[in-house]
Amino acid sequence: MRLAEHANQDVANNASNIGALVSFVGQVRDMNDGDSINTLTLEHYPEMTEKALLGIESEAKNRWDIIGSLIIHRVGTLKPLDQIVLVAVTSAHRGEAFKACEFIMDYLKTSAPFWKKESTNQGERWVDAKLSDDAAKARWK
Amino acid sequence: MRLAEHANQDVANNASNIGALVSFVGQVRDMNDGDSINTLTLEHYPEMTEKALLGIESEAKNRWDIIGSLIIHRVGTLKPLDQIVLVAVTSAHRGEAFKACEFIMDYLKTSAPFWKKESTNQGERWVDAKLSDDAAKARWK
Amino acid sequence: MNINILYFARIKESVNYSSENLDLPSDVKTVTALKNHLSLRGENWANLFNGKQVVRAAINHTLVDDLAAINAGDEVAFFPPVTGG
Amino acid sequence: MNINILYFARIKESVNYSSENLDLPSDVKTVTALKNHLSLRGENWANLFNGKQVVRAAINHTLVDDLAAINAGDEVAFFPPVTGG
Repeated sequence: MRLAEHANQDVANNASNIGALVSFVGQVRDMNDGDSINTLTLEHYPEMTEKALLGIESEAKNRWDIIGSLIIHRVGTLKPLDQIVLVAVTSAHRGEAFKACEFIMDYLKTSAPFWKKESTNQGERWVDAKLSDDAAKARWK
Repeated sequence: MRLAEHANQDVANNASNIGALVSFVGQVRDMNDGDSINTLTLEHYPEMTEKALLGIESEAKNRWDIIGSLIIHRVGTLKPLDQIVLVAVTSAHRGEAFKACEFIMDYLKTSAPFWKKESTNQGERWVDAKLSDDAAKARWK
Repeated sequence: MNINILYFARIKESVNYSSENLDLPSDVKTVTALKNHLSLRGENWANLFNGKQVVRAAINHTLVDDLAAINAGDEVAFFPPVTGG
Repeated sequence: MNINILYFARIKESVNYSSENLDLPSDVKTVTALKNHLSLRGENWANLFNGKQVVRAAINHTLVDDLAAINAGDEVAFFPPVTGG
Protein backbone atom coordinates (compact mmCIF):
# COMPACT_ATOMS: atom_id res chain seq x y z
CA MET A 1 0.00 0.00 0.00
CA ARG A 2 1.51 3.28 -1.09
CA LEU A 3 1.08 6.62 0.60
CA ALA A 4 0.50 10.08 -0.77
CA GLU A 5 1.81 12.32 1.94
CA HIS A 6 2.43 15.98 2.33
CA ALA A 7 3.37 18.08 5.35
CA ASN A 8 3.84 21.82 4.98
CA GLN A 9 5.67 21.77 8.29
CA ASP A 10 6.29 19.24 11.00
CA VAL A 11 3.02 18.88 12.88
CA ALA A 12 4.68 17.21 15.87
CA ASN A 13 3.60 18.72 19.17
CA ASN A 14 7.15 19.76 20.06
CA ALA A 15 6.70 23.49 19.48
CA SER A 16 5.86 25.25 22.71
CA ASN A 17 3.71 27.88 21.00
CA ILE A 18 1.23 25.16 20.00
CA GLY A 19 -1.94 25.19 22.09
CA ALA A 20 -4.19 23.07 19.87
CA LEU A 21 -3.93 19.97 17.70
CA VAL A 22 -6.98 18.97 15.68
CA SER A 23 -6.86 15.79 13.69
CA PHE A 24 -9.14 13.87 11.39
CA VAL A 25 -8.89 10.20 10.52
CA GLY A 26 -11.10 8.73 7.82
CA GLN A 27 -11.59 5.00 7.78
CA VAL A 28 -13.21 2.46 5.50
CA ARG A 29 -16.76 1.55 6.56
CA ASP A 30 -18.09 -1.96 6.05
CA MET A 31 -21.32 -0.76 4.43
CA ASN A 32 -22.02 1.84 1.74
CA ASP A 33 -25.32 2.54 -0.02
CA GLY A 34 -26.76 -0.59 1.53
CA ASP A 35 -24.10 -3.02 0.35
CA SER A 36 -21.42 -4.79 2.28
CA ILE A 37 -17.93 -3.59 1.33
CA ASN A 38 -15.20 -6.18 0.84
CA THR A 39 -12.43 -3.85 -0.32
CA LEU A 40 -12.01 -0.23 -1.31
CA THR A 41 -9.38 0.64 -3.91
CA LEU A 42 -8.04 4.17 -4.25
CA GLU A 43 -6.58 5.30 -7.53
CA HIS A 44 -4.84 8.66 -7.83
CA TYR A 45 -2.88 10.89 -10.21
CA PRO A 46 0.43 11.10 -8.39
CA GLU A 47 1.99 14.26 -9.86
CA MET A 48 -1.26 16.17 -9.52
CA THR A 49 -1.90 14.83 -5.99
CA GLU A 50 1.31 16.35 -4.75
CA LYS A 51 0.44 19.73 -6.27
CA ALA A 52 -3.17 19.58 -5.03
CA LEU A 53 -2.22 18.75 -1.43
CA LEU A 54 0.41 21.49 -1.38
CA GLY A 55 -2.14 23.95 -2.73
CA ILE A 56 -4.78 23.01 -0.15
CA GLU A 57 -2.32 23.32 2.75
CA SER A 58 -1.04 26.60 1.41
CA GLU A 59 -4.57 28.00 1.16
CA ALA A 60 -5.31 26.85 4.73
CA LYS A 61 -2.18 28.67 5.94
CA ASN A 62 -3.27 31.82 4.09
CA ARG A 63 -6.70 31.76 5.68
CA TRP A 64 -5.88 30.86 9.28
CA ASP A 65 -3.06 31.37 11.70
CA ILE A 66 -1.92 27.77 11.86
CA ILE A 67 1.48 26.49 12.87
CA GLY A 68 1.80 23.17 11.06
CA SER A 69 -0.23 20.73 9.02
CA LEU A 70 0.05 17.18 7.81
CA ILE A 71 -1.90 15.21 5.23
CA ILE A 72 -1.45 11.50 4.69
CA HIS A 73 -3.68 9.82 2.12
CA ARG A 74 -3.49 6.13 1.33
CA VAL A 75 -3.84 4.72 -2.15
CA GLY A 76 -4.19 1.13 -3.31
CA THR A 77 -6.52 -1.51 -1.91
CA LEU A 78 -7.92 -1.12 1.60
CA LYS A 79 -10.44 -3.07 3.67
CA PRO A 80 -13.04 -2.06 6.26
CA LEU A 81 -11.47 -0.50 9.40
CA ASP A 82 -8.37 0.58 7.44
CA GLN A 83 -7.49 4.23 7.74
CA ILE A 84 -7.78 6.16 4.46
CA VAL A 85 -6.68 9.63 5.38
CA LEU A 86 -5.13 11.62 8.22
CA VAL A 87 -5.26 15.40 8.40
CA ALA A 88 -3.64 17.09 11.41
CA VAL A 89 -3.34 20.82 12.10
CA THR A 90 -1.65 22.68 14.95
CA SER A 91 -2.23 26.27 16.06
CA ALA A 92 -1.99 28.47 19.13
CA HIS A 93 -5.76 28.52 19.69
CA ARG A 94 -8.38 25.90 18.94
CA GLY A 95 -10.69 27.79 16.57
CA GLU A 96 -8.03 28.11 13.88
CA ALA A 97 -7.06 24.45 13.97
CA PHE A 98 -10.68 23.23 13.86
CA LYS A 99 -11.52 25.42 10.87
CA ALA A 100 -8.32 24.64 8.97
CA CYS A 101 -8.64 20.89 9.52
CA GLU A 102 -12.24 20.82 8.29
CA PHE A 103 -11.34 23.11 5.37
CA ILE A 104 -8.51 20.80 4.32
CA MET A 105 -10.83 17.78 4.46
CA ASP A 106 -13.56 19.53 2.45
CA TYR A 107 -11.05 20.54 -0.23
CA LEU A 108 -9.36 17.16 -0.23
CA LYS A 109 -12.74 15.53 -0.91
CA THR A 110 -13.50 17.79 -3.86
CA SER A 111 -10.15 18.92 -5.33
CA ALA A 112 -7.51 16.23 -4.87
CA PRO A 113 -7.31 13.61 -7.64
CA PHE A 114 -8.31 10.43 -5.82
CA TRP A 115 -11.01 8.00 -6.95
CA LYS A 116 -12.60 5.22 -4.93
CA LYS A 117 -13.76 1.90 -6.30
CA GLU A 118 -15.69 -0.46 -4.05
CA SER A 119 -15.74 -4.21 -4.27
CA THR A 120 -19.04 -5.57 -2.93
CA ASN A 121 -20.82 -8.89 -3.19
CA GLN A 122 -22.67 -7.30 -6.13
CA GLY A 123 -19.37 -6.71 -7.94
CA GLU A 124 -17.13 -3.69 -8.39
CA ARG A 125 -18.33 -0.10 -8.72
CA TRP A 126 -16.84 3.35 -8.82
CA VAL A 127 -18.00 5.60 -5.99
CA ASP A 128 -19.94 8.65 -7.19
CA ALA A 129 -18.99 12.13 -6.05
CA LYS A 130 -21.44 13.48 -3.48
CA LEU A 131 -23.36 16.74 -3.73
CA SER A 132 -22.95 17.04 0.04
CA ASP A 133 -19.17 17.28 -0.45
CA ASP A 134 -19.61 20.09 -2.98
CA ALA A 135 -21.89 21.85 -0.50
CA ALA A 136 -19.31 21.41 2.27
CA LYS A 137 -16.65 22.99 0.07
CA ALA A 138 -18.91 25.86 -0.94
CA ARG A 139 -19.15 27.00 2.69
CA TRP A 140 -15.56 28.23 2.50
CA LYS A 141 -15.96 30.55 -0.50
CA MET B 1 -0.99 14.03 37.98
CA ARG B 2 -4.58 12.92 38.24
CA LEU B 3 -7.00 12.55 35.38
CA ALA B 4 -10.63 13.49 35.02
CA GLU B 5 -11.88 11.16 32.37
CA HIS B 6 -15.18 10.31 30.87
CA ALA B 7 -16.14 8.22 27.87
CA ASN B 8 -19.80 7.77 26.94
CA GLN B 9 -18.74 4.85 24.80
CA ASP B 10 -15.51 3.33 23.66
CA VAL B 11 -14.10 5.65 21.00
CA ALA B 12 -11.68 3.04 19.68
CA ASN B 13 -11.74 2.74 15.91
CA ASN B 14 -12.77 -0.90 16.02
CA ALA B 15 -16.36 -0.43 14.91
CA SER B 16 -16.74 -0.93 11.20
CA ASN B 17 -19.55 1.62 10.89
CA ILE B 18 -17.11 4.39 11.89
CA GLY B 19 -16.02 6.51 8.95
CA ALA B 20 -14.62 9.51 10.82
CA LEU B 21 -12.59 10.21 13.95
CA VAL B 22 -12.03 13.84 14.93
CA SER B 23 -9.84 14.58 17.89
CA PHE B 24 -8.65 17.65 19.73
CA VAL B 25 -5.59 17.86 21.95
CA GLY B 26 -4.95 20.98 24.00
CA GLN B 27 -1.45 21.57 25.27
CA VAL B 28 0.25 24.03 27.59
CA ARG B 29 1.89 26.94 25.74
CA ASP B 30 5.11 28.48 26.99
CA MET B 31 3.79 32.06 26.74
CA ASN B 32 0.49 33.64 27.78
CA ASP B 33 -0.41 37.35 27.83
CA GLY B 34 3.23 38.19 27.16
CA ASP B 35 4.72 36.25 30.04
CA SER B 36 6.76 33.09 30.06
CA ILE B 37 4.89 30.19 31.68
CA ASN B 38 6.78 27.95 34.08
CA THR B 39 3.88 25.76 35.19
CA LEU B 40 0.13 25.61 34.82
CA THR B 41 -1.91 24.14 37.67
CA LEU B 42 -5.44 22.91 37.09
CA GLU B 43 -7.86 22.76 40.01
CA HIS B 44 -11.26 21.17 39.63
CA TYR B 45 -14.42 20.17 41.52
CA PRO B 46 -14.34 16.42 41.09
CA GLU B 47 -17.97 15.43 41.74
CA MET B 48 -19.23 18.23 39.53
CA THR B 49 -16.66 17.53 36.80
CA GLU B 50 -18.00 14.04 36.33
CA LYS B 51 -21.55 15.31 36.04
CA ALA B 52 -20.56 18.17 33.72
CA LEU B 53 -18.59 15.96 31.31
CA LEU B 54 -21.42 13.41 31.19
CA GLY B 55 -23.89 16.20 30.47
CA ILE B 56 -21.77 17.68 27.67
CA GLU B 57 -21.29 14.31 25.98
CA SER B 58 -24.96 13.51 26.34
CA GLU B 59 -25.94 16.83 24.73
CA ALA B 60 -23.49 16.19 21.87
CA LYS B 61 -25.10 12.78 21.28
CA ASN B 62 -28.53 14.39 21.25
CA ARG B 63 -27.52 16.95 18.68
CA TRP B 64 -25.47 14.85 16.25
CA ASP B 65 -25.39 11.30 15.04
CA ILE B 66 -22.13 10.31 16.68
CA ILE B 67 -20.98 6.81 17.54
CA GLY B 68 -18.58 7.33 20.46
CA SER B 69 -16.86 10.06 22.40
CA LEU B 70 -14.04 10.38 24.88
CA ILE B 71 -12.95 13.24 27.11
CA ILE B 72 -9.75 13.16 29.14
CA HIS B 73 -8.89 16.26 31.14
CA ARG B 74 -5.79 16.52 33.27
CA VAL B 75 -5.68 18.20 36.65
CA GLY B 76 -2.73 19.09 38.85
CA THR B 77 0.48 20.81 37.83
CA LEU B 78 1.56 20.76 34.19
CA LYS B 79 4.40 22.38 32.25
CA PRO B 80 4.69 23.73 28.70
CA LEU B 81 4.18 21.05 26.01
CA ASP B 82 2.14 18.89 28.42
CA GLN B 83 -1.23 17.83 27.10
CA ILE B 84 -4.18 19.27 29.04
CA VAL B 85 -7.18 17.78 27.35
CA LEU B 86 -8.18 15.22 24.74
CA VAL B 87 -11.59 15.12 23.09
CA ALA B 88 -12.24 12.43 20.49
CA VAL B 89 -15.47 11.77 18.61
CA THR B 90 -16.34 9.06 16.09
CA SER B 91 -19.18 9.05 13.57
CA ALA B 92 -20.13 7.58 10.21
CA HIS B 93 -19.52 10.87 8.34
CA ARG B 94 -17.08 13.66 9.02
CA GLY B 95 -19.41 16.63 9.48
CA GLU B 96 -21.02 15.18 12.61
CA ALA B 97 -17.70 14.35 14.27
CA PHE B 98 -16.21 17.79 13.52
CA LYS B 99 -19.22 19.63 14.92
CA ALA B 100 -19.57 17.43 17.99
CA CYS B 101 -15.86 17.64 18.83
CA GLU B 102 -15.81 21.44 18.61
CA PHE B 103 -19.10 21.64 20.55
CA ILE B 104 -17.68 19.50 23.35
CA MET B 105 -14.56 21.70 23.53
CA ASP B 106 -16.59 24.91 23.58
CA TYR B 107 -18.79 23.59 26.39
CA LEU B 108 -15.85 22.15 28.29
CA LYS B 109 -14.20 25.58 28.25
CA THR B 110 -17.29 27.33 29.64
CA SER B 111 -19.24 24.77 31.66
CA ALA B 112 -16.91 22.24 33.26
CA PRO B 113 -15.51 23.18 36.69
CA PHE B 114 -11.79 23.53 35.97
CA TRP B 115 -9.64 26.53 36.88
CA LYS B 116 -6.14 27.33 35.65
CA LYS B 117 -3.43 29.05 37.65
CA GLU B 118 -0.21 30.07 35.91
CA SER B 119 3.18 30.33 37.49
CA THR B 120 5.30 32.91 35.65
CA ASN B 121 8.49 34.77 36.46
CA GLN B 122 6.17 37.56 37.70
CA GLY B 123 4.58 35.17 40.21
CA GLU B 124 1.37 33.17 40.29
CA ARG B 125 -1.93 34.28 38.77
CA TRP B 126 -5.34 32.79 38.09
CA VAL B 127 -6.26 32.73 34.41
CA ASP B 128 -9.30 34.87 33.59
CA ALA B 129 -12.21 33.44 31.65
CA LYS B 130 -12.26 34.68 28.06
CA LEU B 131 -15.14 36.44 26.37
CA SER B 132 -14.10 34.63 23.18
CA ASP B 133 -14.93 31.32 24.88
CA ASP B 134 -18.40 32.57 25.81
CA ALA B 135 -18.86 33.67 22.21
CA ALA B 136 -17.75 30.27 20.94
CA LYS B 137 -20.30 28.58 23.19
CA ALA B 138 -23.06 30.97 22.14
CA ARG B 139 -22.76 29.78 18.52
CA TRP B 140 -24.39 26.49 19.49
CA LYS B 141 -27.60 27.93 20.99
CA MET C 1 -30.99 24.03 58.18
CA ASN C 2 -27.54 22.62 57.70
CA ILE C 3 -25.60 22.75 54.42
CA ASN C 4 -22.08 22.18 53.12
CA ILE C 5 -20.31 24.95 51.27
CA LEU C 6 -17.28 24.53 48.99
CA TYR C 7 -15.04 27.27 47.61
CA PHE C 8 -12.75 26.95 44.58
CA ALA C 9 -9.84 28.69 42.88
CA ARG C 10 -9.50 32.46 43.33
CA ILE C 11 -12.50 32.50 45.70
CA LYS C 12 -11.07 29.78 47.90
CA GLU C 13 -7.91 31.85 48.25
CA SER C 14 -9.72 35.12 48.93
CA VAL C 15 -11.82 33.71 51.77
CA ASN C 16 -9.17 31.26 52.87
CA TYR C 17 -11.67 28.42 53.13
CA SER C 18 -12.02 25.36 50.95
CA SER C 19 -15.13 23.95 52.63
CA GLU C 20 -17.34 24.33 55.64
CA ASN C 21 -20.45 22.96 57.23
CA LEU C 22 -22.90 25.69 58.18
CA ASP C 23 -26.19 26.05 60.04
CA LEU C 24 -28.27 28.64 58.23
CA PRO C 25 -30.80 30.98 59.83
CA SER C 26 -34.32 30.07 58.73
CA ASP C 27 -34.64 33.10 56.44
CA VAL C 28 -31.66 32.11 54.28
CA LYS C 29 -33.38 30.13 51.57
CA THR C 30 -31.72 31.17 48.28
CA VAL C 31 -28.24 31.66 46.86
CA THR C 32 -28.65 35.43 47.07
CA ALA C 33 -29.64 35.21 50.73
CA LEU C 34 -26.66 32.95 51.41
CA LYS C 35 -24.29 35.43 49.73
CA ASN C 36 -25.71 38.25 51.86
CA HIS C 37 -25.44 36.12 54.98
CA LEU C 38 -21.79 35.28 54.28
CA SER C 39 -21.02 38.94 53.48
CA LEU C 40 -21.62 39.76 57.16
CA ARG C 41 -18.43 37.88 58.05
CA GLY C 42 -16.10 40.77 57.13
CA GLU C 43 -14.60 42.86 54.40
CA ASN C 44 -13.08 40.09 52.28
CA TRP C 45 -16.42 38.26 52.24
CA ALA C 46 -18.35 41.42 51.51
CA ASN C 47 -15.98 42.29 48.66
CA LEU C 48 -16.39 38.84 47.20
CA PHE C 49 -20.16 39.08 47.01
CA ASN C 50 -20.63 42.79 46.23
CA GLY C 51 -21.29 42.06 42.57
CA LYS C 52 -18.03 43.51 41.24
CA GLN C 53 -16.72 40.08 40.34
CA VAL C 54 -18.56 37.14 38.85
CA VAL C 55 -19.16 34.42 41.43
CA ARG C 56 -20.80 31.32 40.04
CA ALA C 57 -22.81 28.99 42.27
CA ALA C 58 -23.62 25.32 42.01
CA ILE C 59 -26.06 23.33 44.13
CA ASN C 60 -25.44 19.59 44.30
CA HIS C 61 -23.02 19.80 41.33
CA THR C 62 -25.34 21.69 39.01
CA LEU C 63 -24.80 25.33 38.01
CA VAL C 64 -27.60 27.53 39.34
CA ASP C 65 -28.51 31.22 39.30
CA ASP C 66 -28.80 33.39 42.38
CA LEU C 67 -32.53 32.83 42.77
CA ALA C 68 -32.09 29.09 43.22
CA ALA C 69 -33.53 27.63 46.43
CA ILE C 70 -31.28 26.03 49.01
CA ASN C 71 -32.51 22.99 50.91
CA ALA C 72 -31.24 21.20 54.00
CA GLY C 73 -28.32 18.91 53.22
CA ASP C 74 -27.40 20.68 49.97
CA GLU C 75 -23.82 21.03 48.81
CA VAL C 76 -23.43 24.62 47.67
CA ALA C 77 -20.27 25.63 45.79
CA PHE C 78 -18.92 29.09 44.95
CA PHE C 79 -16.33 29.57 42.21
CA PRO C 80 -15.14 32.01 39.53
CA PRO C 81 -15.96 31.49 35.82
CA VAL C 82 -14.35 28.27 34.68
CA THR C 83 -11.11 28.23 32.64
CA GLY C 84 -10.46 24.59 31.77
CA GLY C 85 -9.94 22.89 28.44
CA MET D 1 1.55 19.87 -31.82
CA ASN D 2 2.29 16.91 -29.62
CA ILE D 3 0.74 16.33 -26.17
CA ASN D 4 0.40 13.60 -23.59
CA ILE D 5 -3.06 12.54 -22.44
CA LEU D 6 -3.84 10.61 -19.26
CA TYR D 7 -7.13 8.95 -18.32
CA PHE D 8 -8.21 7.99 -14.81
CA ALA D 9 -10.76 5.87 -12.97
CA ARG D 10 -14.12 5.27 -14.66
CA ILE D 11 -12.94 7.15 -17.77
CA LYS D 12 -9.79 5.09 -18.11
CA GLU D 13 -11.95 1.97 -18.05
CA SER D 14 -14.51 3.25 -20.53
CA VAL D 15 -11.91 4.19 -23.19
CA ASN D 16 -9.56 1.41 -22.21
CA TYR D 17 -6.53 3.71 -22.27
CA SER D 18 -4.48 4.98 -19.36
CA SER D 19 -2.20 7.27 -21.36
CA GLU D 20 -1.23 8.16 -24.87
CA ASN D 21 1.00 10.52 -26.82
CA LEU D 22 -0.90 12.34 -29.53
CA ASP D 23 -0.17 14.68 -32.44
CA LEU D 24 -3.00 17.19 -32.64
CA PRO D 25 -4.28 18.86 -35.80
CA SER D 26 -3.42 22.55 -35.77
CA ASP D 27 -7.03 23.61 -35.09
CA VAL D 28 -7.25 21.70 -31.78
CA LYS D 29 -6.21 24.37 -29.31
CA THR D 30 -8.59 24.03 -26.33
CA VAL D 31 -9.95 21.32 -24.06
CA THR D 32 -13.32 21.52 -25.83
CA ALA D 33 -11.64 21.07 -29.20
CA LEU D 34 -9.66 18.12 -27.87
CA LYS D 35 -12.83 16.49 -26.53
CA ASN D 36 -14.48 16.91 -29.95
CA HIS D 37 -11.41 15.56 -31.67
CA LEU D 38 -11.30 12.46 -29.46
CA SER D 39 -15.07 11.92 -29.93
CA LEU D 40 -14.40 11.07 -33.58
CA ARG D 41 -12.71 7.84 -32.48
CA GLY D 42 -15.97 5.95 -31.97
CA GLU D 43 -19.07 5.48 -29.91
CA ASN D 44 -17.48 4.96 -26.49
CA TRP D 45 -15.41 8.13 -26.97
CA ALA D 46 -18.38 10.11 -28.22
CA ASN D 47 -20.50 8.93 -25.29
CA LEU D 48 -17.80 9.98 -22.87
CA PHE D 49 -17.65 13.54 -24.13
CA ASN D 50 -21.32 14.13 -25.06
CA GLY D 51 -21.91 16.16 -21.90
CA LYS D 52 -24.11 13.59 -20.17
CA GLN D 53 -21.43 12.80 -17.62
CA VAL D 54 -19.06 15.17 -15.88
CA VAL D 55 -15.54 14.84 -17.26
CA ARG D 56 -12.98 16.99 -15.47
CA ALA D 57 -9.79 18.10 -17.19
CA ALA D 58 -6.39 19.08 -15.87
CA ILE D 59 -3.50 20.60 -17.78
CA ASN D 60 -0.07 20.08 -16.31
CA HIS D 61 -1.60 18.94 -12.98
CA THR D 62 -3.94 21.89 -12.56
CA LEU D 63 -7.72 21.65 -12.89
CA VAL D 64 -8.95 23.70 -15.86
CA ASP D 65 -12.26 24.41 -17.55
CA ASP D 66 -13.11 23.46 -21.12
CA LEU D 67 -12.03 26.81 -22.56
CA ALA D 68 -8.45 26.34 -21.36
CA ALA D 69 -5.77 26.53 -24.05
CA ILE D 70 -3.60 23.53 -24.84
CA ASN D 71 0.05 24.04 -25.75
CA ALA D 72 2.67 21.75 -27.23
CA GLY D 73 4.16 19.42 -24.67
CA ASP D 74 1.24 19.74 -22.24
CA GLU D 75 0.08 16.86 -20.10
CA VAL D 76 -3.71 16.80 -20.35
CA ALA D 77 -5.69 14.55 -18.01
CA PHE D 78 -9.35 13.49 -18.13
CA PHE D 79 -11.08 12.10 -15.08
CA PRO D 80 -14.44 11.93 -13.28
CA PRO D 81 -15.25 14.10 -10.23
CA VAL D 82 -12.87 13.13 -7.43
CA THR D 83 -13.95 10.92 -4.53
CA GLY D 84 -10.98 10.77 -2.17
CA GLY D 85 -10.69 11.61 1.52
